Amino acid sequence: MDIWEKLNTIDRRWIYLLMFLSILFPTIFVMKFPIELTPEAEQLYNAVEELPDSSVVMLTFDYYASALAETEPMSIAALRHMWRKDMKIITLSNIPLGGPTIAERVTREIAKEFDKVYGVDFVNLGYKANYVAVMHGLASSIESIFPTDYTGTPLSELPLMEHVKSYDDMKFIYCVADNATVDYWISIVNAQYDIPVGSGVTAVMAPKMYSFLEAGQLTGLLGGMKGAAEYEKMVGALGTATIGMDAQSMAHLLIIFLVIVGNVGFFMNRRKAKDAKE
Amino acid sequence: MRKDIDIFSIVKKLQAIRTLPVILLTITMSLILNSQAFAQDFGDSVFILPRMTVLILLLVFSSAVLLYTKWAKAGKKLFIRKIAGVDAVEDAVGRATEMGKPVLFIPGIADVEDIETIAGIAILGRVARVTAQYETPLLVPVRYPMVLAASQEVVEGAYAEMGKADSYDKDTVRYVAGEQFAFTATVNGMMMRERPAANIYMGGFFAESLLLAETGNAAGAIQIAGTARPEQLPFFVAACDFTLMGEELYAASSYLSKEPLLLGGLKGQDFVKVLIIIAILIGTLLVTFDIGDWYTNLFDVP
Amino acid sequence: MRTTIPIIVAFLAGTLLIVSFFFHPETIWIGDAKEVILQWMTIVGGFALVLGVVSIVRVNARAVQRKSEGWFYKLMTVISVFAMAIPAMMPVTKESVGGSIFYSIFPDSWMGYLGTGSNSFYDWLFNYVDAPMMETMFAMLAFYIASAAYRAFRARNAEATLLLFTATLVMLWRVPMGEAFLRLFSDNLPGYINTYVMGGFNVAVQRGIIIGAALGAASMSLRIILGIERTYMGK
Amino acid sequence: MESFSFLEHFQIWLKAYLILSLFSFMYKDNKFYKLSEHVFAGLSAGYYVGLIWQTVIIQQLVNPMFDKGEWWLIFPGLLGLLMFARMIPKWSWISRTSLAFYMGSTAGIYLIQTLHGFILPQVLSTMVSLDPSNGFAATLLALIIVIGVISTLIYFYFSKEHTGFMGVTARVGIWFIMISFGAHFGYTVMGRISLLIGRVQFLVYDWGESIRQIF
Repeated sequence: MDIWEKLNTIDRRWIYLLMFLSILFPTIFVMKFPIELTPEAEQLYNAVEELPDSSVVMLTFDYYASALAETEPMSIAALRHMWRKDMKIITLSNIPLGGPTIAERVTREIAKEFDKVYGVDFVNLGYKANYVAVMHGLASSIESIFPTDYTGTPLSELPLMEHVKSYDDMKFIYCVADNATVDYWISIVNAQYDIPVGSGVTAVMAPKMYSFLEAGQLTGLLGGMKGAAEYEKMVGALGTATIGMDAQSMAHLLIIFLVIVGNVGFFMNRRKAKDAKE
Repeated sequence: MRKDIDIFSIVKKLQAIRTLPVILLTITMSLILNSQAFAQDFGDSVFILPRMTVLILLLVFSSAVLLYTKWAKAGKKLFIRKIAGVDAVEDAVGRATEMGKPVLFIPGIADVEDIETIAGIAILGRVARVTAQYETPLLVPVRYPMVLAASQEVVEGAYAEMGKADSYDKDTVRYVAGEQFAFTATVNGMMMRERPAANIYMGGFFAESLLLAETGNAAGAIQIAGTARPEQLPFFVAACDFTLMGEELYAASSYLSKEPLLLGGLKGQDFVKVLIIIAILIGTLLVTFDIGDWYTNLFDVP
Repeated sequence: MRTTIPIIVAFLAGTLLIVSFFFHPETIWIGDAKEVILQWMTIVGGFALVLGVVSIVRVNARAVQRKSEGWFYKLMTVISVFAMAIPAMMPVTKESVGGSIFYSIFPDSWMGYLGTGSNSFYDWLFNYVDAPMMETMFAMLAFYIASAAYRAFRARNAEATLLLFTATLVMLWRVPMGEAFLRLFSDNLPGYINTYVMGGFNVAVQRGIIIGAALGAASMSLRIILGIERTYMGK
Repeated sequence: MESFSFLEHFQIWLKAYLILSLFSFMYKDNKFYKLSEHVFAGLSAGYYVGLIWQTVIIQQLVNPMFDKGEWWLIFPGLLGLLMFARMIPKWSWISRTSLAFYMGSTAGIYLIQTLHGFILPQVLSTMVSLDPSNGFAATLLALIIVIGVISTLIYFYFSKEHTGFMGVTARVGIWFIMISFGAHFGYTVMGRISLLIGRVQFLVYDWGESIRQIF
């Protein structure tokens, strides 16, 4: 067996090891490459930027703990951007596992930076099962779906909720998601209740989102860690997404290298098989 | 051939008691007419008029499906082209039988609220018939209790239909964890330990698609996947032997059953597809010559 | 009887939801039907969970009883189910269902640790045992995607070559280092990839699949409502 | 960095153990993986029990019924209870009614959602202007979209064999599909790797810090 044949049947565990090393290395030795902006990220940034100061927006935490690396930096950057414009933020989650807890932790952390007060500047509605029902229900009355906030305080005791009763009182829905709930925000809430929806999604979902973006059903899009890094750059507050981009570069190069090696091996073998036939 | 009970045959039976539909109709009508809003102001305040397009589309679509179904019932032959991945399902089960190894079937990891899951469960019914016939062990891990209930019905029904009710194991379909990755971890373990010869994934899949398919590949199983989620298709295509893409998933259960009644739905779908293509072409032409506002407005439904 | 009633139920539920779409919820009751049915679905689905738990406990407990291979692990599963579920189901305050009886037996200091709120035992298990495992399983995809790419991206024929070529191009474009590399060929290349590949080819195909799959789903739904497709009833 | 408390050390080490035990599966199936896997399965099933109990049974059924007097919720409650008939083989057919309710409702929601939420807007946005006066770039993009959508749809046309004109169009369709899948795969690589970066960052920064403090 020559080297090319060996390469073709290489034990996949070697690939796993290479992958691990290619990420470990840049995590220990940080480099920093420049980050370029994409128009769809700018569109989202501008949509938020163009809203009047102190308008009410909804920020969803529709993601599981498993996608934190991509989505959490988006939420953090979005919170910083919105509070810099002194907006009132309502958060909720359509994901039972993690979503509401993450919302609680992240909003309170960032609120400290901006001296924002719970109940006045932001409210965390938490989670309620059956997101289709939740999305329809919020159109008529928030209180009917969420009688209390995440911690159990009745909405009537929260000053912010006094003049926020339904979608009509909100200007924008900023949906950070790692799953199909964002499709429903678009196909139900945007389609039936006519409120702009912008979203930050994991990289795997982004390509599908482009078709909603083109159709004007979606206002702006962040795709994966790169999207998060772009938003961090626009907001001007660097976070873990920006740091992660180095490791990202290394890993992409590794995969491209693997694809090239795989193909060279494939052609060498095929040529050899042809030679043998003749 | 199964007994034909659908909503039409039920209605037909009910007609024997002719009064019943009349009563139902009267009650409904009087309820609607008595509602104040209706009496005061018929029209836009009650009925959402701009949604008329959806109603038209719904009627066209339903009539196409029903018409083809009627023809199919009447014995008209309906041609459906071969779908490679679907044929592979039967082959894969056959291979597992020869090797004396189990077949692993996952009806997606979405709940029954997702229509893809129902498509997956329908395919499971066809697969279970084959495994029942050859007494090939079948493993069906599911992630939601509702899917558990429905899948159990399907598999039990299939075994009963093949006259193998005795060899049906109640734990063929089993609930495995609630969480996506806990489910994946368990199924991955299952693949490495029980070594199924064929892995069939049909339904709604998310990020675990590649985790499952790569592990299955490492374990050396034949793999056939089907999902309507465009975002997961590339991974199944890369790691599985056959992949049913999008619509093919929905077509598969009709195709596998070869029942004319179900094929009618498929034909109706194709008919509407042609209408859609024509609608797009007309729309593009009108928009290009800048005279299409009235036309595009029809499609812009609130 | 055994199929007739379910078919009528499915038909009524489905039709009601369709009809309700066309009516204003504010002015006529039928427009509101959607929300009622959705709430009902949630409740019915909630009960079904018991079936799931029974299934998981039965499968594992049977293995433990028989002391079959790996019974210890199965036992751990059963213990984990209860460790997570039981404290979570206990009443959180004296006002909640059964709370007055519960806290007359057990000390009030347990309140914070029970239920599903933050600081509860349930929450801790989730945050420090469940969540890290989720994240880790998800992260394993990075390894698997690399090995899948290595195996699948071979220029076997025209289609495979297209797949491999676009994938490589997009991978380069998505990281700063690769983007700089692409600019060596043309300053506009990254923009072209974004516009034509992502916004053109990708959008077109996604759209085609979305429309096609939507038709498939619609036809499946119609068949269910009409009782033509009823495999889920074991028929 | 401030020093960790005992609990924090414990949590970090527990996390690190779980990460490594799951990763070890990639080398080979082993005891550590098996243990984590089984605990994981149990916990997540238990998680749902707690969640559904609190957010559905208590909040949406029991409380409204007893506190607000919404007695009609007894109907979905009964429908839910019917599910349990499954546990008695002789009566298990009764549970089909609940299943049918669930399936029928799902179908009703989907029929409208697919027609209204997916098909109409997607068809609408495919009607793009091919007028060359919009500039070369815009026209090219519009052409790609129109041809791509139609050829993909034709690829999924089942009523005719893929021969002749149909064959050519379906072939164009599959090329489009492959380009799109490639793009998608390439794009997703980034997401998957960022998750691993998150884990490695934890191992290097948090666990590393904990090790440094202890030793």
